Amino acid sequence: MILQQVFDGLTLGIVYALIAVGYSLVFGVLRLVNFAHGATYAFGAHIAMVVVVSTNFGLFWAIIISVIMTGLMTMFMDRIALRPLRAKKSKGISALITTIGCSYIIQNALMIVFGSRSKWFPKIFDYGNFQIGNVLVKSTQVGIITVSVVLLLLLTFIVQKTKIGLAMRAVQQNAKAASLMGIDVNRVISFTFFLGGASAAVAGSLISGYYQIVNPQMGFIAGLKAFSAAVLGGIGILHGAVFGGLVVGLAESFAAFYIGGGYRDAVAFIILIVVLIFRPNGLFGKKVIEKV
Amino acid sequence: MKHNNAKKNLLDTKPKKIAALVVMVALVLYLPKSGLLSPYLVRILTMISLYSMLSLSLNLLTGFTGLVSIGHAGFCAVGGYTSALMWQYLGLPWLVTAICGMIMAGVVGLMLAAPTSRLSGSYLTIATLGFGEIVKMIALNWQSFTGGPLGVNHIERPEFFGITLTTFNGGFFYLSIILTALVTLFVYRIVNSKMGRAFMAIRDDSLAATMMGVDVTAYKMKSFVISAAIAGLGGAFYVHFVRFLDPNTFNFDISIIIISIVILGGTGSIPGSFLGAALLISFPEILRFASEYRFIIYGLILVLMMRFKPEGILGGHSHRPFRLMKGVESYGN
Amino acid sequence: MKKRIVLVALLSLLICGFAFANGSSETQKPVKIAVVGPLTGDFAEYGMGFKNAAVLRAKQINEAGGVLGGRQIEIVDFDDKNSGEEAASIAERIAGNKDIVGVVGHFASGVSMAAAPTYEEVGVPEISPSASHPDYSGMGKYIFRNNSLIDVEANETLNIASKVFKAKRVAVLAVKTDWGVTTADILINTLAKDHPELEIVGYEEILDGLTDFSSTITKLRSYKPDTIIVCAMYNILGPFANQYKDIDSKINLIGFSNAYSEQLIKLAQEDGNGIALPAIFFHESPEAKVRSFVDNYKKDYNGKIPSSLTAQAYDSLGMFAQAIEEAGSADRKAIKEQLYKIEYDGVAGVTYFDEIGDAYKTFNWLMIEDGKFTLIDKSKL
Amino acid sequence: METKQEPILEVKNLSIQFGGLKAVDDVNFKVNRGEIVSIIGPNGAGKTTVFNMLTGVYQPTNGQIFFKGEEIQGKTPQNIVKAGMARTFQNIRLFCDMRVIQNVLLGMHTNTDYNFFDLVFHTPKYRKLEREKQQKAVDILKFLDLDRYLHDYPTNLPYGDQRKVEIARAIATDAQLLLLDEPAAGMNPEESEELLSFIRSLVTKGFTIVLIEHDMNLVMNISDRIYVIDHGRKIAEGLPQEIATNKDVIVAYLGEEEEEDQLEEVEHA
Repeated sequence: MILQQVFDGLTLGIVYALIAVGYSLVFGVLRLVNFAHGATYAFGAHIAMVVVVSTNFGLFWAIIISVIMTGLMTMFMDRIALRPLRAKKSKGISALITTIGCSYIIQNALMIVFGSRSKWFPKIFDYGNFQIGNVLVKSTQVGIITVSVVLLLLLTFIVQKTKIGLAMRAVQQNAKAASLMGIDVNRVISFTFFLGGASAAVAGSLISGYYQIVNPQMGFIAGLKAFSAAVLGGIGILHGAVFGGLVVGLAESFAAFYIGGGYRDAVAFIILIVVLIFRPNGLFGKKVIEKV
Repeated sequence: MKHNNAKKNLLDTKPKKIAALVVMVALVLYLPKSGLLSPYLVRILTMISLYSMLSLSLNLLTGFTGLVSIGHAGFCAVGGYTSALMWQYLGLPWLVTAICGMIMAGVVGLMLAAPTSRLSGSYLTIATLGFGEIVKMIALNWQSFTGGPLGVNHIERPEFFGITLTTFNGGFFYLSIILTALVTLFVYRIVNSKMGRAFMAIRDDSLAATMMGVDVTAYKMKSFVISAAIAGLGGAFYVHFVRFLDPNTFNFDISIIIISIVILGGTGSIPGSFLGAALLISFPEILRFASEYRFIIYGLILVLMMRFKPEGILGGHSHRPFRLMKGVESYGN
Repeated sequence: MKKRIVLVALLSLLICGFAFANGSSETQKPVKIAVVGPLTGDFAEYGMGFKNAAVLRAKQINEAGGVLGGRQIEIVDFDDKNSGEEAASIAERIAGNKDIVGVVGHFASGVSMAAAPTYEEVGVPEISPSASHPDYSGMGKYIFRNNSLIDVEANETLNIASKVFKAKRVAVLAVKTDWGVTTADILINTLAKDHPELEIVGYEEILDGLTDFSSTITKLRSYKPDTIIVCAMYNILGPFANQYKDIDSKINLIGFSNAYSEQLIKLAQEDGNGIALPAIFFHESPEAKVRSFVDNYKKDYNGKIPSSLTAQAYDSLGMFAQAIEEAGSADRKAIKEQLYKIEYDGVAGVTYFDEIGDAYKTFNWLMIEDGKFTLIDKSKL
Repeated sequence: METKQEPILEVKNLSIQFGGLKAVDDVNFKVNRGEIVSIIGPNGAGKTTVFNMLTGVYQPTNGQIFFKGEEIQGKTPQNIVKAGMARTFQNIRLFCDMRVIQNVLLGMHTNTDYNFFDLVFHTPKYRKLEREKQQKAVDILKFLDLDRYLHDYPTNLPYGDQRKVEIARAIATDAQLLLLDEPAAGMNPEESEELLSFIRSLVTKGFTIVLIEHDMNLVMNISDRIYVIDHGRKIAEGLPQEIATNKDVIVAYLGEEEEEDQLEEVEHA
């Protein structure tokens, strides 16, 4: 029975990791917690749902379209709401409150456009289930885990090995110096937002395909849990987000099993508060000394 | 700035100010009784005054001390539940349960502030969000005590000198005005004292504040406790007003409404909170069609205000002279 | 100075806004009945159902000559967004408007109970077609309920389990809302005793709005149930059926009348087949009254099929009309007195109120078969 | 200026290490009451780090700091300010959303002792103390000829005056010892000239000043004694003339070759 919980927890965790990566990407480059990331995840899921239901494109193309649309949406958000603040050198709080505002706009726009009822979403990777030992494994779960791992590797490859990835890491270290070296910082930031939006869209589609249900409010709680994961792993660090996601996923599925259904959300918040108090820089983050 | 000589403006002369105050008070007290307003409008004014109180408490924390909290409804919930459950289990009168609600919320504010006041900016904000959700989770799962999803209903209305307050006899309206007036005076006196200056110093440059001898962590906690206590009082008032309370009464939407009021009205401005509350509580009533879009509009307010006027309508550097104590020689400035 | 101008402009906008919102008072004398429910938000479908049913019934009555010798019935609808606060505010607005003589509404128990004290205090008869919290109608003389009591309906689900599915081991799953938790409690602690042939083997709770049931399903399967009674609406029952039948397709699932809607079929798709639930109203029952109601409803509202709660709202409006006719006056107090004496033969069965305002109903049993609700023929069991 | 010999501040083998780097290594110096002592040295020599240790921002790895005879290293900044040592900052750190008078009033935070109860109910104690402090704040601003900015916000003031407000705030703490961190940074010649006479007027009022400064002109004319720090170690101390001709100081500042030009330039400063 324990193995079943571990496996279910891992499936949940890998998707939280996929969302958490979005937080870490944006935080790494901008030192900003993108509060609208949860709503972006729901936005991506709804785009995929609309494409699948209203056109005869398969689920695969629906996700591709959703990735592009969501990526563009986040870039648009950065361009309209956040870039002017950076230009104006306004206080950090303003950017955070702006993302809170954006998350409310996106979530409520989804509710008005798609109605607030839960809607059906086709099952993803539906090739039946099989038994390993006494652990029941669904093909959907295997599919989700493989896609997530591939995507995470792709993201790490982009950040570590490509030219734009180098630019992102440079901006992460010191935006001013990077701009002096000829890096168009705003272009790098909007590309990072695109990556964040794209990974959220995939995560949204995978989760909806797994549970076969889509709802405008799905982003709020999932976004918060993914943020706990990102902080646990050390916000700004990709592999930290992945590790954090798996831990939060496992903790949640064990809590739901052993303590009770009502406590599954509480576990993620308790992890968040505990990590924030004892290790605000997370497991892999390093201490930052404030220079006088 | 052109402000080197104190401009004498209309309201500054003493007798005029008292006269304006008396007229205002008479108008406010006469209003509900005059039949001019239907119970529905009296209810709106009561809600405006309640939200002014709540946004004043958040303004103290976010506007004056610079600690952005988006879990403020959690403190209202603590105050509300304490008051409702003390009535349910002990049958105590409203005044007693409300004060206990206030104290309980203050204590919870301390419990949240102690570990998190070392955190910086966005970490603290997200921690307060987590706090708001945890309060809701406890209310939902501790079914034997809080009634869980069933919540608490038929909550008794406050009773003073034998009269039970209802919206029809304007009782709740007067109570909310009195509470808001007390809270406003309380916040005004804090802000214009050594403690208020310490809060603002922490907001502007906490390191310089430390170097000037301000115990930053202690003052952050004080700001949290006072702000939470007022929010708890607001929560205690609201549950006896609506006579019903469940885990969803004080959800995340309420926190967003409160912070939108503070941001729109003006961070660090007491009249700003009143203006923000008046605008944001009445606009869904006036523009009925807009009420479905109201949360998009709150979101838009946050984004547009941050973009164009981060200090809010009435916030920012005021042109009025700094009010020195009587008898302080200011050499003609 | 600039700031002062802005301030004055905004405040004047506020004042004129209030005047506008206060609305003008009409002088015609139609009999106004309010319909209140969530027209936006998660349960918009139910609120719209109330409004559509009431408007349809009022239209039919007005075409047949109205009430009290020709006075037309006018429906005034309000959106309470399924929030207690909004409901209490609307209740005050209705109570303050003398022309409104009756209220069909409030959807959820919690919301109805937030508004009930105001209706009772001012004396406005209110019939809720859906509130099922046990101590709802006890809140006052003016508070009625045209919906089955939880314990009556819960007992029906146990009968379905034993008679239709011949169940031996029954597990209960409840959503953590006031209705869900109360229903499960009554099912397990009171009703299970008088069903010796069944054994309640386990109980699980889930948060409203949840989508990941994997750990709950694993726990439920550990009780080895052959039947699960799900105390939740279609937004939980649908996906739960998908995910559970993915693992064990032979499980029997039993829902409640509030899950009876096309949304359930849309969400559960093929896994919905085999789900059974008790319902007071069945849109494909051969009865003439039901047939005409369903056809009229589909004609007026582009083919939407009315759910049992919509039917009860339709009957509630009918009850008000009949009470006004029989009392011979549109006075709130007279209507209230008459409602206690009424015997109303509606689309949702014959209904009469007991002394505290609760209604007694007879139930049909329905089952989803290849994507459609079908009536279970009780005689053959 | 008679200077009583008992030192107000005495630092004994003070050092601090960040990881492997010895930022300040075994520094000793003392300041007598009523003196103006300057600490000079090239950028990154550890001057501001010394200030941070004096004011409790950093805890020294070893060494003692005696202020008015009492050991204060390891104490919190609050206690150090209360004991009577206040500082200004290299880049101005005023409270920009508070008025100038409120900035100065904040300086009096540690010595305004009415409690929460007093300020809520405006007890006589509160009224007396608040009026006293406000009057004192106005007087300090008057003394520094800043009282016309009373209602204004610091960001609207010219640069030089912002510096003086920062000093006003330090004075408001009733400190006897003022630590001024590069007050003349970014000032044009007559502004720094005016600052020079201003600092002298402070000393006549009974303050003791410790100065970190790069403007050699200001340092050589105003200081009673000078300490020179390079790479965290004290390399010279003494009267301004001695320091000007000291070999090590010149090497530290200018490196080896241009030894001669440095000499002439100093003579006719």
